[in-house]
Amino acid sequence: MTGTVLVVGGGPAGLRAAVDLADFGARVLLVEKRDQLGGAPVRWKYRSLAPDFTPTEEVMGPLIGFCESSPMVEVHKGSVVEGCEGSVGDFTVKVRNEADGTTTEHRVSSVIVATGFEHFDASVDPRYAYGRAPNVIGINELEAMLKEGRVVGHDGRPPKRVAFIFCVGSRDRSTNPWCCTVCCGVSIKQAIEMKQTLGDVQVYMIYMDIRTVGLWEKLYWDSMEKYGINYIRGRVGEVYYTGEKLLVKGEDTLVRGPFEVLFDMVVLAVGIEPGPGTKQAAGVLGLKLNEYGFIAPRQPNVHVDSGRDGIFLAGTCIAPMSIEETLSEGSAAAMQAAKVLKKTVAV
Amino acid sequence: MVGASKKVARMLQRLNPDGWHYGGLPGLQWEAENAREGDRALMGRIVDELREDVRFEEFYHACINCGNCTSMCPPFRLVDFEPRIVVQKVMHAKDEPELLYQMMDQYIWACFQCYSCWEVCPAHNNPGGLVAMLKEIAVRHGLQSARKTLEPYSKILYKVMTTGTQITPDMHTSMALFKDWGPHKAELSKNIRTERAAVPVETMAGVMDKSWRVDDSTMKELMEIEEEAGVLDAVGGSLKDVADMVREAAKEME
Amino acid sequence: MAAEERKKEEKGRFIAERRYVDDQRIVEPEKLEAGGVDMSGRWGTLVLPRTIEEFDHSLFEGVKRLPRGGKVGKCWQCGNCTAVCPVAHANPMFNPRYLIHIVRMGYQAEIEKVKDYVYLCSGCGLCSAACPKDVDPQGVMIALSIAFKSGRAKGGR
Amino acid sequence: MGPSEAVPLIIDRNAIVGHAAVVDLMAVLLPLSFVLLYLRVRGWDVPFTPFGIFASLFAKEGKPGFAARSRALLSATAQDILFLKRAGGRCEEPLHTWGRGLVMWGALGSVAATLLAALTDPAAVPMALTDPVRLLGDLSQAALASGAAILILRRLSNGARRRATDIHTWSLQCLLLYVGLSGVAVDALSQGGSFLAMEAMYISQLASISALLLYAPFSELAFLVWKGSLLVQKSLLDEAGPPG
Repeated sequence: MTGTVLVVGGGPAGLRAAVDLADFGARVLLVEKRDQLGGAPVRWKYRSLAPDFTPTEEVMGPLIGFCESSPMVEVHKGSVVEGCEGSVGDFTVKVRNEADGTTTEHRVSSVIVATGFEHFDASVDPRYAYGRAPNVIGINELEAMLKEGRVVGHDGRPPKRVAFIFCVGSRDRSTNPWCCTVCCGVSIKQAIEMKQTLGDVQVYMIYMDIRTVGLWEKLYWDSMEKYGINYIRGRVGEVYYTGEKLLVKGEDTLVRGPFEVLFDMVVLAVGIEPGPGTKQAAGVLGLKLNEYGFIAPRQPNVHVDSGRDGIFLAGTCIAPMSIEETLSEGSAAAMQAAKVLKKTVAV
Repeated sequence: MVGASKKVARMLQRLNPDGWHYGGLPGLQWEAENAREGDRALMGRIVDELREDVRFEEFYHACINCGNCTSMCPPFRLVDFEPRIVVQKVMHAKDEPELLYQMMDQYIWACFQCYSCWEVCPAHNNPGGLVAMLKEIAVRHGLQSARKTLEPYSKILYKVMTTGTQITPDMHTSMALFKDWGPHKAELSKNIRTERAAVPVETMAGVMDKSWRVDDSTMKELMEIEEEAGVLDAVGGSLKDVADMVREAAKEME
Repeated sequence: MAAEERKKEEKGRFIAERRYVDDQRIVEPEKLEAGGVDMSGRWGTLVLPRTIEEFDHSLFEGVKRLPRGGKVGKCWQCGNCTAVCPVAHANPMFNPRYLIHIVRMGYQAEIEKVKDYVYLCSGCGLCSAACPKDVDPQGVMIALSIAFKSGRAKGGR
Repeated sequence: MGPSEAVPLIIDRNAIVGHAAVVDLMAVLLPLSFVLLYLRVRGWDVPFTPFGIFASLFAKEGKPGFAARSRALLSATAQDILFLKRAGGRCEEPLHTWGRGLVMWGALGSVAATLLAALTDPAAVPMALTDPVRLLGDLSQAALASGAAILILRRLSNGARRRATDIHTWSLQCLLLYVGLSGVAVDALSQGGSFLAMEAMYISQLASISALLLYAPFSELAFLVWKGSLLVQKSLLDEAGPPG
C-alpha cells in the first residue's frame, strides 16, 4: 500500500488537487507534459481572469510556488504517463521523461486526470482566414498581447477598429458542435481591457448568443454601459484580407442587413477542445472518451467519477468550463483521492 | 379549421396592415393577403409534402438563427431575401403553415440555388435545398405565384431541368469543396475563364455548355425523373413550351 | 401624382422578386444606348447593393446628449419594449428596439426609411416600465425624434 | 399651455389679490412661458419650433393654399387634441386614455371658462352657482384634477412603471393635480369657508399656475407640444407624414 497520488496534468485543476492532497498529508506525483507548470493560463500568458480581472499570477502563482517547493509534491515536468497497471489503492505507473527518454516506475494509490484543453485551431476553418491573413488572431494570442500592454497589428500600429468574432470552432457541426461556455466572457473581458489599454478603439462584438453565465453577466453589462462596446448579432461568413485591412462579411440579424465592413484587427473567440494529452492519458488509463473527445465520466452529472475505480477526473478534460469551476473540480477530485487513501493506508 | 386558433387570427392580424412578422421585421402586405385568401387545406398539404420528402431529413435539422447562411448569400446583397428566414419558417411550418405559404409567393424565387448557405451552416441545414423543394411544391401545385414568377424564366428553367444548376465552379470562392460539383471541380475551373472569353457573347449558348458538362445519359435520366415525378405535367399548365422543349430534347437524345 | 406613382410601379417590373427590392435602389436609365443599339428597358436596370459598409455612431452619440436619451447605451436589444408597445402592435413600422439599434450602428438607409415613424410614439410609458435594463425607451423615443430633426446630430436634416 | 388662465370665477373687489394684478401677472408669465418654450426647443438645435406652424400657414411651398391649410390646421387640432387621436389613440388601457383626456379637456375648459368670465363680466363680481360659465369652470377644474389623479395613480400602481418614471413626469403631473384641486377648493370655500382661507387657497393656486407656466417649457410637455405641432405642420404642407 502506498500513500502517493498521481496527478496527470499541471494546470489549474491538477495543481489545485496536488496542493490539497499535500495539505492533507499525502504524497503527490505531479506529471506535466510541458516544461512549465500552470497549464493554459500560464502557457498562453493570460493577462487576467474573468470576471473580476484578477491577474493570472494572483491565482496561479501560489499554486505553482507550492508545488515547486513542497517536499510532498514530486514534480515531473516534460513527462507523460506511459503505463498504468493494478487497481484502486495500488497502481503501478510508468512515467517517461520526454527529454532524455528515461522511464521511471511509481506505485500510487489513485490517479487524478486533469489534462485540460487546447484552444481550437482556427486555421481548420477557412472562412476566418486565420493563418492566411495578418491581424487575424485568436483570443489566446490577444491575451499575451494584453499582458505585454502592447496591442498592435502586424505593422506595429495599434488598431482603430477591432471585431471580435464569437463561436469560432464552437457550436458548429463542421468543427466542434459544443459551446465552450467561457469564450463569450473572456472575449468581453478582453474587449474591456483593450479599451482600457488603447483608449480610442472601436470594438465590435459579432455574436450569436451572449453566454455570460451566472455572475459573469456583469462583464456583459459593463462592457455596454461603461465602455460603449458595440454588439452585432450575427455570424461571420468570411474574413477577407484586402491587402491593407480585413473585410468582414456577415449579417446583422437584428435588422436583416448584410454588412461588409473593414476592420484593422479581427479577434477570433476560439473555443475549447480536448487536446492530444487528454486522448493519450485516456488511452493509457483505459478511460472512455465521449463522442466529442472529452473523457466521459461514469455519469454525466458527476464529473469526478471516471468510471474506473481509483481514477478521478477534474477540469476541462471532461467538458469546457471556467477556471473557477476547474479549481473546484481539482479540489473535488483531491477529496476522492483522499477517501481512497483513508480506506487503504489510513493517513 | 374555422377555429384556427385565436393565435393564428391574431398573427394574421399582425401581418396586416404592414405585413410584419418575426418580431416586427418588415414583411410584405400582398403576401399576407395571399396567405389569408389561400386555401388552408392546401397550406397543410404543402407542409406535409415538404416534411415527407426524402430530402427533408438531410436538408433540415434545426435553425439556431445565427445568420451564417445569410452572410454568404449573394441575393441577400440585393434583395431582402434570407435563407435564415426560409429555415425559420420551415422550422415553424407545422404551427404556422400560412407563413410558409406566404413565403412561396415571391420570396423563395430570389434564391438561385448556389448552396453557399449549405456550406457554412453550422447546423448543416441546407436552406437552398429547402427552397428548391418549396419551388418544386409550388410548381407541382401550380400556384399562381409560381406561374407568374417562372414565366420569364422558361428558357432558364429548361436549362435547369436539363442540365442542373447555373453556377460554374469558378464562381464559387470558398475553399471548401462544393458538394454538388464532385471531384472534377478543379479540372473544370482550370481553363474556364479562357474558354468563356472565347465564346461570342451574343450566343450565350456556349457559356451554358461550359458551365457543367452533363453526360447524355445523366441528362436523359434527369428528364425521365422530371417526367415520372409529374413535374412536366405540372409545368405544362403554365409553361407549356418549356415542357414541350424538355420532351423534345429527350426524344432527340434517344 | 398618378403618373408619378405609375412610374414608380413600373420601375424594375422585370425583377421577379420586385417587392423585396427597395424602390430607391433600383436604377433604371430613361434611355440606354450601346454601340448604336437602343437598349432601354430591362437591360439598363440595375439594383444597387444594400450592403452596410460602415458603422457610424455619431448620431448615437448625439442622442445620448439629448434630454432623456442618456441611457440609450444600455440597450441590449431584448425586444421587451417592442413586445409591449401598443403602437408597434398597430403599426409595426414603429419599432423601438429596431430604432435604437439602427441609430446605434448608424444604418443610414434604414434610418431614412423609418425615421418619420418615430413620432407615432404615444408616450404611454409601457416600454419604460418593461425595460429590464432601465433604458427608458419612451424617453429615448423623445430624444430620437429630436435627433432626427436636429442639425446637431448627423442623420437628420 | 395647459390650464394657465384658470382663474377662479369669484373675485371680490375687496380681495387681497385683485383682478388687475392677476391679469398683469398672466400678461407677464404667458409670454415668458412661450419665450422659454421657444428657447428650449431651439436648444435642441432643431429647425422647427411650435411657432413655425403659423409661418407654415402662409408658406409658399407645398400644394394646398391658405384656406385649405387653415382647414387642415383646424381639423388636425380637433382630431389630435379634442378627440385625442394621437395622444390617447394608442394607449393600452382605457383608463390611461381617460386620464389624458380629462387633463386635456379640463385644461381647455378652464381656459374657456376664464375667458368667458372675463368677457361677460370684467369686474368679476361673484356669480350665482347656477351660472353656466361658472359651472363650466368648476367642472373643468374637477376634470383636470381627476385626470391628473388618474395619471399619477396609474404610474404609482405598477412598481416597474413607478421606477421608470422620472422626476419631471412626477412634477408635471403633481402640478396639474394641484392646479385642478386648488381651483375646486377655492370655489368650495367661496360658498362656505372663511374669506381668508379662500384667499390663501386662491393665492396658492395662482402660485401653482405660475409654477406650471414657468416649468412647462422644461418638462415633457414642451416635447409633446413640439411633436404635435410638427406633425400638424407636416400635414399642412402636405408632406408624406407617417401613416397614423
